[in-house]
Amino acid sequence: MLLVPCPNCGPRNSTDLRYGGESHARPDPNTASPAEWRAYLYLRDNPAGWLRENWYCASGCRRWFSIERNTATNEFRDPPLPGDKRGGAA
Amino acid sequence: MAGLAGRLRKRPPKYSAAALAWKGLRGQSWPRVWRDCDLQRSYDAVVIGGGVHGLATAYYLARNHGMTNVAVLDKAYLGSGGSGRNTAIVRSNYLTPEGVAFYDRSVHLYEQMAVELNINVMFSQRGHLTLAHSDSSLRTMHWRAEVNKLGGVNSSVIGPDEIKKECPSLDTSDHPRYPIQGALYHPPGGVVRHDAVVWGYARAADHMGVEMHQKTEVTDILCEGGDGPDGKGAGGRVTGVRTNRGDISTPIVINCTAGWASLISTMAGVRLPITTHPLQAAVTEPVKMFLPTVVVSGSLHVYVSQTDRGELVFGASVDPYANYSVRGSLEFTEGLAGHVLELMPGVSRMRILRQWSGLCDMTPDYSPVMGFTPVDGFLVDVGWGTYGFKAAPVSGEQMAEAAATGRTPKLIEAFALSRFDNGELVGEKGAASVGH
Amino acid sequence: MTMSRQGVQPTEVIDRAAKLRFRWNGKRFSGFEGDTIASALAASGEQIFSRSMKYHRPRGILTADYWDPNLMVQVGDDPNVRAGHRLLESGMDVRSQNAWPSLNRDIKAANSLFGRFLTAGFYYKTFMRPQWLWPTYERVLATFAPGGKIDLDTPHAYHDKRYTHPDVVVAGAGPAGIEAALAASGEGASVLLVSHEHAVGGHLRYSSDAADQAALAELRAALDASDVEVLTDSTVTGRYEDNWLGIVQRNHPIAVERLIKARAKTLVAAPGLIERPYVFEGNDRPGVITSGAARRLANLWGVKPGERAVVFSANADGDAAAADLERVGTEIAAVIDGRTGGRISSTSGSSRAVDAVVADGASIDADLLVVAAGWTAPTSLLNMAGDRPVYDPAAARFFPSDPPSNVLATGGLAGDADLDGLRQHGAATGRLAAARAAAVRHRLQSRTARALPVDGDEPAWAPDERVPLGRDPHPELYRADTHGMVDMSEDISSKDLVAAAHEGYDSVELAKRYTTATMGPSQGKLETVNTVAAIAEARGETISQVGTTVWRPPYAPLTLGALAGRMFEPVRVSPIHPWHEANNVSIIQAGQWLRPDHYGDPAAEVRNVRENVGLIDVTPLGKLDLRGPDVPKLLSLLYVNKWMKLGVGRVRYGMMCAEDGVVLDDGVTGRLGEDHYMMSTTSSGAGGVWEWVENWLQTERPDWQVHVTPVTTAYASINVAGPKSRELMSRVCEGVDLDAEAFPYMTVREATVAGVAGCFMWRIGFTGELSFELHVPAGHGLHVWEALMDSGSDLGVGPFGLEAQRIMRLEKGHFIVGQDTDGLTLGPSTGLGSLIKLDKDDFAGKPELAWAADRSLPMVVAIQPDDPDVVPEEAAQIVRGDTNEILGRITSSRYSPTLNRSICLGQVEPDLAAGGTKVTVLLESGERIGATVIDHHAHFDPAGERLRG
Amino acid sequence: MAEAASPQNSAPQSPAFESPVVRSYPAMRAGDLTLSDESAVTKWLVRAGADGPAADLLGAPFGTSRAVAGGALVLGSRPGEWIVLGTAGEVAATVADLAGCEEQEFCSALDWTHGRAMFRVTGTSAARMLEKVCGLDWSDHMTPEGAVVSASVALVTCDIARNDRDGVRSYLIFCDRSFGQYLFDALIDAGNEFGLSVAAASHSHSAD
Repeated sequence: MLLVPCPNCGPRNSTDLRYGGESHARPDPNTASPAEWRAYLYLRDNPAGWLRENWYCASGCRRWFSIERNTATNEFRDPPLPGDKRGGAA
Repeated sequence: MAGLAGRLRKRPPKYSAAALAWKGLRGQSWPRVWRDCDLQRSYDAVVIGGGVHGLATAYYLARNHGMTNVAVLDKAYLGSGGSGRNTAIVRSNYLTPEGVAFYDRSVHLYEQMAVELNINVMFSQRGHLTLAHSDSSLRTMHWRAEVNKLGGVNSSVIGPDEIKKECPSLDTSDHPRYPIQGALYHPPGGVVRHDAVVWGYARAADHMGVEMHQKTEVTDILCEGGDGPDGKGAGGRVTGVRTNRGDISTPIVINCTAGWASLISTMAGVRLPITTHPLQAAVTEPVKMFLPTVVVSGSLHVYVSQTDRGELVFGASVDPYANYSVRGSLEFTEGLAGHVLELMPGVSRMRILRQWSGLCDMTPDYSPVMGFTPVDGFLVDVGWGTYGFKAAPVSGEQMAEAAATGRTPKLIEAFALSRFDNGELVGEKGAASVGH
Repeated sequence: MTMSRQGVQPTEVIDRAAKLRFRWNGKRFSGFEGDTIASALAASGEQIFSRSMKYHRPRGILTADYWDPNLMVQVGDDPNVRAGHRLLESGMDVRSQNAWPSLNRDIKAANSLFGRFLTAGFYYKTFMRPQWLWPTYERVLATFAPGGKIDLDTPHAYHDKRYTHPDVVVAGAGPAGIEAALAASGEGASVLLVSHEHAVGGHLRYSSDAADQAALAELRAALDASDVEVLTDSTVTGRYEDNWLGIVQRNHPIAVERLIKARAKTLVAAPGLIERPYVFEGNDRPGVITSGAARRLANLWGVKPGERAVVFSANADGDAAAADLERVGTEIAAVIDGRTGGRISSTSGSSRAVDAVVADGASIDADLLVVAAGWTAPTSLLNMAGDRPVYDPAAARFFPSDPPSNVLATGGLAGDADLDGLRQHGAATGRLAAARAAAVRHRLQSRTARALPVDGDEPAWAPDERVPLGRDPHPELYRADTHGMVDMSEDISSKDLVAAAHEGYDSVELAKRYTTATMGPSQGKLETVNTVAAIAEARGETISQVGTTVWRPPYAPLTLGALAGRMFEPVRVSPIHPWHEANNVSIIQAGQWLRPDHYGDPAAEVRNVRENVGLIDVTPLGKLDLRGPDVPKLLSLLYVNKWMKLGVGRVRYGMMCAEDGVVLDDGVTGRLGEDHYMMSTTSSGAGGVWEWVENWLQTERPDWQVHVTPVTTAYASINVAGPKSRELMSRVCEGVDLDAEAFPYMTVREATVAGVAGCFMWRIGFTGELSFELHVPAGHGLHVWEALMDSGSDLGVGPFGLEAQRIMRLEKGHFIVGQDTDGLTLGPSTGLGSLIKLDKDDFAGKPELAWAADRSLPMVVAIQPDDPDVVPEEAAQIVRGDTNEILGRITSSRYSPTLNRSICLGQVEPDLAAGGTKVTVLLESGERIGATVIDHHAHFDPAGERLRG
Repeated sequence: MAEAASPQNSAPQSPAFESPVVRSYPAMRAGDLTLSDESAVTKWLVRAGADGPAADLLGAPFGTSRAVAGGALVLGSRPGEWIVLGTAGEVAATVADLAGCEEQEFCSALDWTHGRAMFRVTGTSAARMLEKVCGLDWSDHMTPEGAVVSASVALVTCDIARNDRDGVRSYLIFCDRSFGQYLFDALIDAGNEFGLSVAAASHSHSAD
């Protein structure tokens, strides 16, 4: 069970939160071209590494927050618990 | 096939009971199932990913289109990805006409596979039950059944009594929190020995001259003329691939990877509508056979079947957050067990022996991305979410046709990457989210 | 061999005064308290415990512990029980699993004659033709499935779960593990010590050495005096991210099993070593046992393993086994020393004999062959933490390489030493674990809002200054050229592995998949090293080059019952639920909600609403309390229509679309006060819309002043519907003029109802009748409902359920999001395109909805079958004439008791959407019927006079 | 705020408050652990800036609680959110004090009495009992007396406040009213192991 560092509550079990996916800016709805808008809707960088993403602390403080996580190791940029820097394919 | 004979290498011994007995008596050993080849500097086509999709694509390139100067590259061993980690369920009871036609072709190819590939893939068409626990999911089952019938697929909605007949171990009473109200019954659905499919395609492709290269990792895709850096991106064309074993020049690169689809496509400057999530599975210790059909419950997020070895094999829905690490989680097995016991209270003493997970490339409309891209010569067969294994034969067949003819076959028109530019998504969401 | 019970042993764990009777394959047996099933049977002279999976060869005791592949039995309705571990209980009904008709005469044993044809993977090479015969072949193959039987009537008995957050968890209670636990506890850490065995002590338990026994007594005394929480017959089954651990406790007093989920700050892995078998021809015959088995049998249960033994010894445990055997009266025919080149090549002799054939071909008569050939290091927990163990040829086993620094290995897993050395390393590991746990605790406390404030800086991450354990030299005793069994539970011999490698399945993963070696119950704990060695030999490589497979959770098999635990199934009910239950309601489950579907006759309920007045409990209707000056801006942003000019006391319908233009939810929102609104959502959408609102406010418009509070069940919601509803309301309502002019359609008022202040009344309704939607403070909901029922009896007031409401909303042509729309239905497809105000500066989904205006989209339309008595199924497809071309589908369908005809909503291609269009509906029966699209959604009262009434 | 300041729903003329817990429980063997249904206690939800004038007045930052002079108990349930509970009078007094903040910042208050069920579990083994239904760390250093936290309890999202009684561990547990009966039964099941008994509502709410 991954510990997600909620900026308000502190580290919480990932099941207490809702995953919000990649953070990306919303284009201006009045000027966006179809290509730009649909890139915003559908296309993702989906890197195997550091990713800025959104979480919603659903069972806790009910605040949305954005944080960087390494999708290969599940390490959070916000310093993780010491000693747990290893992740990956076990 | 006669016209192909010229290109065939000396045929290795066929598999058969007689051959087994003969070799058994004489203590002979079997030859290598596929050759160990040196990596050439150039191929007519390079397939990235040595899983069922990549191997099937290579096989059909050789068999249907006579393209045998083809290399399949895998960064690990053949079948090391989703091909060996899935729960081997095959079905065609999808929701949309295009989905039904596509997967029906796949089931048809699976039915011929053992004979065509001369290896027993143990396709067990034991029937497939998708349970409904609410009137809304029952409505979706009826919807699927009607579309299936119109597509010529054997599929119908049955009630609790018939369900009990097909699968006595299910609790069809009204005691559970979410009683079983009905099910979509799909007799042709079943399970396959997934590794045998991998080995069968590899062996057959090898016999026709295709080269399988394991431990060969693609580190870049070489392009020219594109609007991005290094000639990558829209408007450009593929010239080759760079690997940990050197560069290869080729006019055609087919991305048949799962889990790494985004990363490989980025090498050609193509951005995909994909996020990668692990899908977990688990297997129990064996017990004597008691579960005759494949059972799926969308509302309870679980699917289960019993192998010929007597093990129960389980899967669920993908992990909630994007992730490239293939570790199992405890909460997965907890949720799984709870849901299985709601369906079959009698198995509470069975023991989970092993859990594992594989990577799934999820798309917004629960449908694959197949065919051409803005980069000439770079084709994708990706975005297979949790349903890639069952589609492997038809995907290979169709992708081979696209690569060999330069035209998009009718069967995969609906799955083109361009649908995300014009906002015309496929309507599988309703059914595919119900899982396997 | 013949095993038998001997005189009392100083180390034995049985209570010879407590005799336990049980059955084995129907026959009466007995053993003592403290026996395992296997030790009791062995003491009674039983030799054969199972038949092997493929060849059905007779199998006896091999390791006499949890991992013994030959001791899987059925106990009552419990399959695959480890007879080498499960303690004997009085009255147990124990049966062998993989034999027919009996253990001693097994028909399938004939398979062994065909062994040469049943090489690994043989089934891939045959049964392809004729195809139609495969199902039959499959049924036959399936009868070879090993394992026990499940009883489908087995109830899911009480299993329990518990969370815990200790500083240190120690997995393994041998001398090193115990010392680690004691040392960590001594440093002030909270410690959980988990012993896989029935008692702590590890290998000391079955050592007859006096010093070992003294040490064991000392360690146990120290544990008793400490604060360490000790779990026995429990296993750390998995290590997951951030040291999340699964621990199964098999001996809990109130539960069959208890799954403990521990968030350990540091984990100490001290599982000890597992003795691995020795591969040679006939190594799976009853009478060939490991040195550990010999010592456990002799010292824990006082069982003499055989009369005349050959001992193959490549390490001190082998030597100790020889000594223990002599003590219990087994004659030692020979000790073959593996350290000085001695080898066993095969066994010979009749069934009871296992004569050992040594390297030079000489044969030594014996009825027992004890082998001490080396160890498997169960690195599973380290694997799960991301570590890749490394093979050391000098020590002939794998060792941890680089686990994360909050997972520490000690004991045999980490290296070799004498008892004092192991204890010292364990203690040092415990101190290190405690120091690092303190740093983690400091971090957790300093970052957690509610926690006790911590002062001072976070302690530095303690460096690992432990003196590493040594590695005793051990001969590499592998052989691939014999037909010796490498995997006894799968019947895989070294020959099978060599053949697989030659066929090209030459990576350890491919060979494992092809042969199924290491896939059995112990998941390779006995087999992995020998498997890798065979492949290495076939490839002419070293074991290090071949590498090993990844050990996945669980460490030991885990029952589904334990994983499921007590099942939590939250149920939501309205305050009026007790009334429904007392009035023969038929309940329907809507997500977590239990709701009235009907009270016997939905059609009658419909007629009563149309003619008199009815009450429906719509409490699950989503309600959000919105406060603040910027609420109108929020509404304009989330709904497709306009909201800036909604007056106080007014109510408006709104539709929400997602950013891709797909219909998300709908409902009415009313303005209760200057800066106070209440938004209603669909019942199923309540949670999602709340998050949607919070998401926009928090991430896109953080500067707006709006407070959102979910008040769905702060109010009991009652819709009072029917021509006589105004009359009924007038009898219970104070402080509101109910007259149509004073309180018109689509307005809201605050009122006191049946003495309850603070109720809100909306003049709206899904049914199309004059109706008042009441929102009553929940603590008085039942009171108000009953008051309405009482005061309306002369008006014919009655309850109606969801089914009646579904019929009436369909009569009115109101679509239901998610039923009449789907995951691709864009706003304009609902027929409410005129609602979408593209001249607003911004709102969710605006661009897609703008482009959608130029696209030809499927449309939601009202449809009436030409034959009024035919009610198409919901999901019936709309097709082109006699073809199979799909042009749409029926999404809602009912028989209308008001119109006495069938009525539908459906989605159709745009060119079929015009009123009067004839369509063909394909029924599930296969019959095709004619139907007509009508030119508005409402089948009944299209002008809406009744609801304005 | 004027509208808010009069706790209308708990007005005296109203009929008796109906609790979400409708089943009756036979007297159980008095164990170390007691569970009581306190749902009728008046509860208001206050919203304001996390560090504005209202926050200063309430003096219970997120994660903490405070018994105010008026007698009400204030729980810092979320950043910028407070639950105020007590008798109708006590709560009204505290809420009224906030009226002054309205000119200085955007704040609001609403009566949540009917929206939330509230239970109290008291006893030395209360933490062990919670360990069976909730994944939080209930040790004194992570959840000390006065701590306030939200988490899933038996799969229902709850607000929980540690509010010891005479030095004995005690927790207030709030959930959506519609889950009340389910959660009450789930807590009883979790407590059986420790000899839980159902006690009459004490309607007491604040630490001494």
